[in-house]
Amino acid sequence: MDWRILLDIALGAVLINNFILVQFLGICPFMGVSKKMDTSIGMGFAVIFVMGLASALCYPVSLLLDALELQYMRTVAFILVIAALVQLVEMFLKKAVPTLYEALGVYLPLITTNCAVLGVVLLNVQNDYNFIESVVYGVTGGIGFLLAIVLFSSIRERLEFSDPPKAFKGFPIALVTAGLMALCFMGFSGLKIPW
Amino acid sequence: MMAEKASRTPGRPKPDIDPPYVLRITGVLLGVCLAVALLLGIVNQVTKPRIDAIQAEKIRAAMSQVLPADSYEPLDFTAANVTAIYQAVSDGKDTGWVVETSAAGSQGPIEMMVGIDSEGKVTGVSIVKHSETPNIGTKVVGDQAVLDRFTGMSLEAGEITVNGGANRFDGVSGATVSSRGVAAGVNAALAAIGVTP
Amino acid sequence: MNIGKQIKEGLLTQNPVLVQLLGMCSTLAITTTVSNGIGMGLSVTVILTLSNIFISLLRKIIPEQVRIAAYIVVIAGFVTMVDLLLQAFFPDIAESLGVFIPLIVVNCIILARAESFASKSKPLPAAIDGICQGLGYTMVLIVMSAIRELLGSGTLNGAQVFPTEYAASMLALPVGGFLTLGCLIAFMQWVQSKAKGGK
Amino acid sequence: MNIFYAVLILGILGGVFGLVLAIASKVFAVKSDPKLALILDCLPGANCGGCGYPGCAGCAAAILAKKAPVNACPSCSGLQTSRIAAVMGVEVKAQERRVAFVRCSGGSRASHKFRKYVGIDDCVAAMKVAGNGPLDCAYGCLGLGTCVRACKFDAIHINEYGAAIVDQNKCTHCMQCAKACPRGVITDVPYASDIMVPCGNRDKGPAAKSLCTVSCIGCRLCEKNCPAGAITVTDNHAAIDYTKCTSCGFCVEKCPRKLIRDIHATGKVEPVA
Repeated sequence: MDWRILLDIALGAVLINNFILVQFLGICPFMGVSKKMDTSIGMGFAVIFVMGLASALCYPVSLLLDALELQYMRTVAFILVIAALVQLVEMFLKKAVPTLYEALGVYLPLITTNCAVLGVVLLNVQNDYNFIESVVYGVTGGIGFLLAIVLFSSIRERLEFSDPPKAFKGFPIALVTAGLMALCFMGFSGLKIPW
Repeated sequence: MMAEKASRTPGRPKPDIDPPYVLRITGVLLGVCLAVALLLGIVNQVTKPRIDAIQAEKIRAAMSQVLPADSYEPLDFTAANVTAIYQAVSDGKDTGWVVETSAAGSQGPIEMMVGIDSEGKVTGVSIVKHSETPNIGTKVVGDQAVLDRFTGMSLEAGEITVNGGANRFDGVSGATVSSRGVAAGVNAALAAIGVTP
Repeated sequence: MNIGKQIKEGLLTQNPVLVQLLGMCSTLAITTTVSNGIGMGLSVTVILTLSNIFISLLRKIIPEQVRIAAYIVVIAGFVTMVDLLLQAFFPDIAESLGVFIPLIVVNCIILARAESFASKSKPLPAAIDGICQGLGYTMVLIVMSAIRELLGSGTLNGAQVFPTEYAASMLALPVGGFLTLGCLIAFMQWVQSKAKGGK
Repeated sequence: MNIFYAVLILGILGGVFGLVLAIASKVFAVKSDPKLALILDCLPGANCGGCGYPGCAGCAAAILAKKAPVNACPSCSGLQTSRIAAVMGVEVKAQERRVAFVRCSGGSRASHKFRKYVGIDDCVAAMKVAGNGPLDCAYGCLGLGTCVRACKFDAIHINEYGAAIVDQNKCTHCMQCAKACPRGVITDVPYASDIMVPCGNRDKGPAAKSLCTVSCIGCRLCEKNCPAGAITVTDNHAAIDYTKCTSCGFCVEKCPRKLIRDIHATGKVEPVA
């Protein structure tokens, strides 16, 4: 496998087409969980795990579906795989890391509907990546998610003590900050890969 | 039977997997999936012919728009990111080809029809499917005037390049990625035919 | 189960986008033109109501361990069905809405409402809740797409209001979506604080 | 044919994942003693940390494992504690209810080093400014609301004069506000006792007078006039021994600064006028 292509995909997923700040997928948990840094990190790793495994598992499924011309079944089958994965992660966290499980709360099941996870799987099919490329895209997509959510939650923790106009306290100021971060990430779109 | 298979290494206490519990859960999920799959299958069965008809109609309209002809016979071919090539025939003579290609736009692939006359010149470009951002990408893919500027271009002076180079096509400012996407599609079509005036 | 409370909740106090901050992915991505906003809002309302009813019917059968998987399969099934039916019988609507329908599967509102409300209540209140939340969502989409289309590209529902050269095309980008949504929620909070302060 | 394949594939996927989830739910089942859930129900569930354990779940586990006494949760009402005792089959010692109390009521009446403190509105941050805080008085309440944010029961607020005040009915004595306050202005007092000294100043008379118009100057009048001998003035500050205090109110009349007061006189804890 030509590692340059893999690096190209990886760089694309983390910086150039970051799932949250450039492609705007998976914003609900991004806004919901990023109040505290540790839940954000926990959420970030859970998403990396789910995205990586989902890309790996959905690849054979998409091959099977294409072979039988069941393209219309694609969304349902992929979302089933993702949901089962998230349910597994939920059970595992409940047993192994109960504090993180409590902290993530309702946002853990929301990873299933996280547009980024289904997005990465559908993009894998759209760009018809092979198995390794789609797994790399999934994992680096998750790393991009982690990068964005950690950066954002560090800013948000400081926002608690700043005094924006009274109406802007809470979510509005966070949304405006996210907008400005998205603006900065647009700068990466000009990034040229030297080879 | 199910319970034994899932027993763990002797060291760990064997979790009490009583088969009825496992069966109930598996059964429910299985049932839901089967029901949904059946429903989808039926709906698809009902809608498939209509969708194919509409899709074919759309392709026909796009083809006749780029290269009017009586009939189009699909040809077999080997070419990069080209989905289909049709031989355009009007009153018995081959008057050129219609090539269906797709190229990467800014938000996703752009599928287009490129009409090429027998000398290898572009007779027209029309977009079948795109997901470009409205008001930015659509300034290229949605605006027929911009697409008509491709008419008459060919590979005679080398590959079509956007905003520069010998075979110049000046794209829409602010939507360079989309312009490059369409240009790449046209290049692929011309290369697939391989005829240069 | 009084309907008045649910309607008020759906539109104002528990508005899915402004208060619960759900369904943001589609809100930011597609509210660039009013027609998109209305189309997306209505299709979400239809699918949300259907899936709420179906899930509240199934709530007793589906055990705790597979609840997410089962719910999301039901939602995805509905979405694909609506997509296929639209493409077959209403091609022009499908033309403008084509790319958004698959997005609805990952719209957080539907699973969030299913998980928090529909799975705990009888079909009728679940249906009403679906309609109210859907209308609340559509209202926000229309307001946001009106603002973004007017300021972003100078047109309103296609009609040219002022020449596009003067428009801030950045608003058409999702970056503008963040800012518009932020200001919208700020305005809502200001109104609520004024109402509380005023009373 | 097409439908058959569709049903087949999704069926297989559904079945396989159903199986995996079922087995996983058993393997990952969190072994929990039913009593734990019972105890957890009795706890307020605010995870305030007053009991010293990580949240209510931690406290319940500690009570279950007999590491913590049945009344480990300070925020539990008598009824809740007795219910936990019933679950654990232990007799509970009667315990007198205590609540938090702010030993300062100055706020705007206290003299400030500079006209208005503009910075991060948090007492801990303000303490880092100009020699522990914008107030001249070293014992006074800064009124920037760290305690309000720390309290999970919405029982403490900043009153109109800019000093913190406790709503005794809501207060569950978890004392998170006292832990959060960088100046240690908040102590705990019995819920039942009425007479309080809402000031914590230890400076000598004239200094205390210049620092704040409602401060205790240590004039000992209350100490001399208390029939029960409940008040002792130690380093210029009147301290009440609540076990001896009979709430007779002599000290309230005698106090020249109108500081000692019966906080339950108007039914609710009122700020010093």
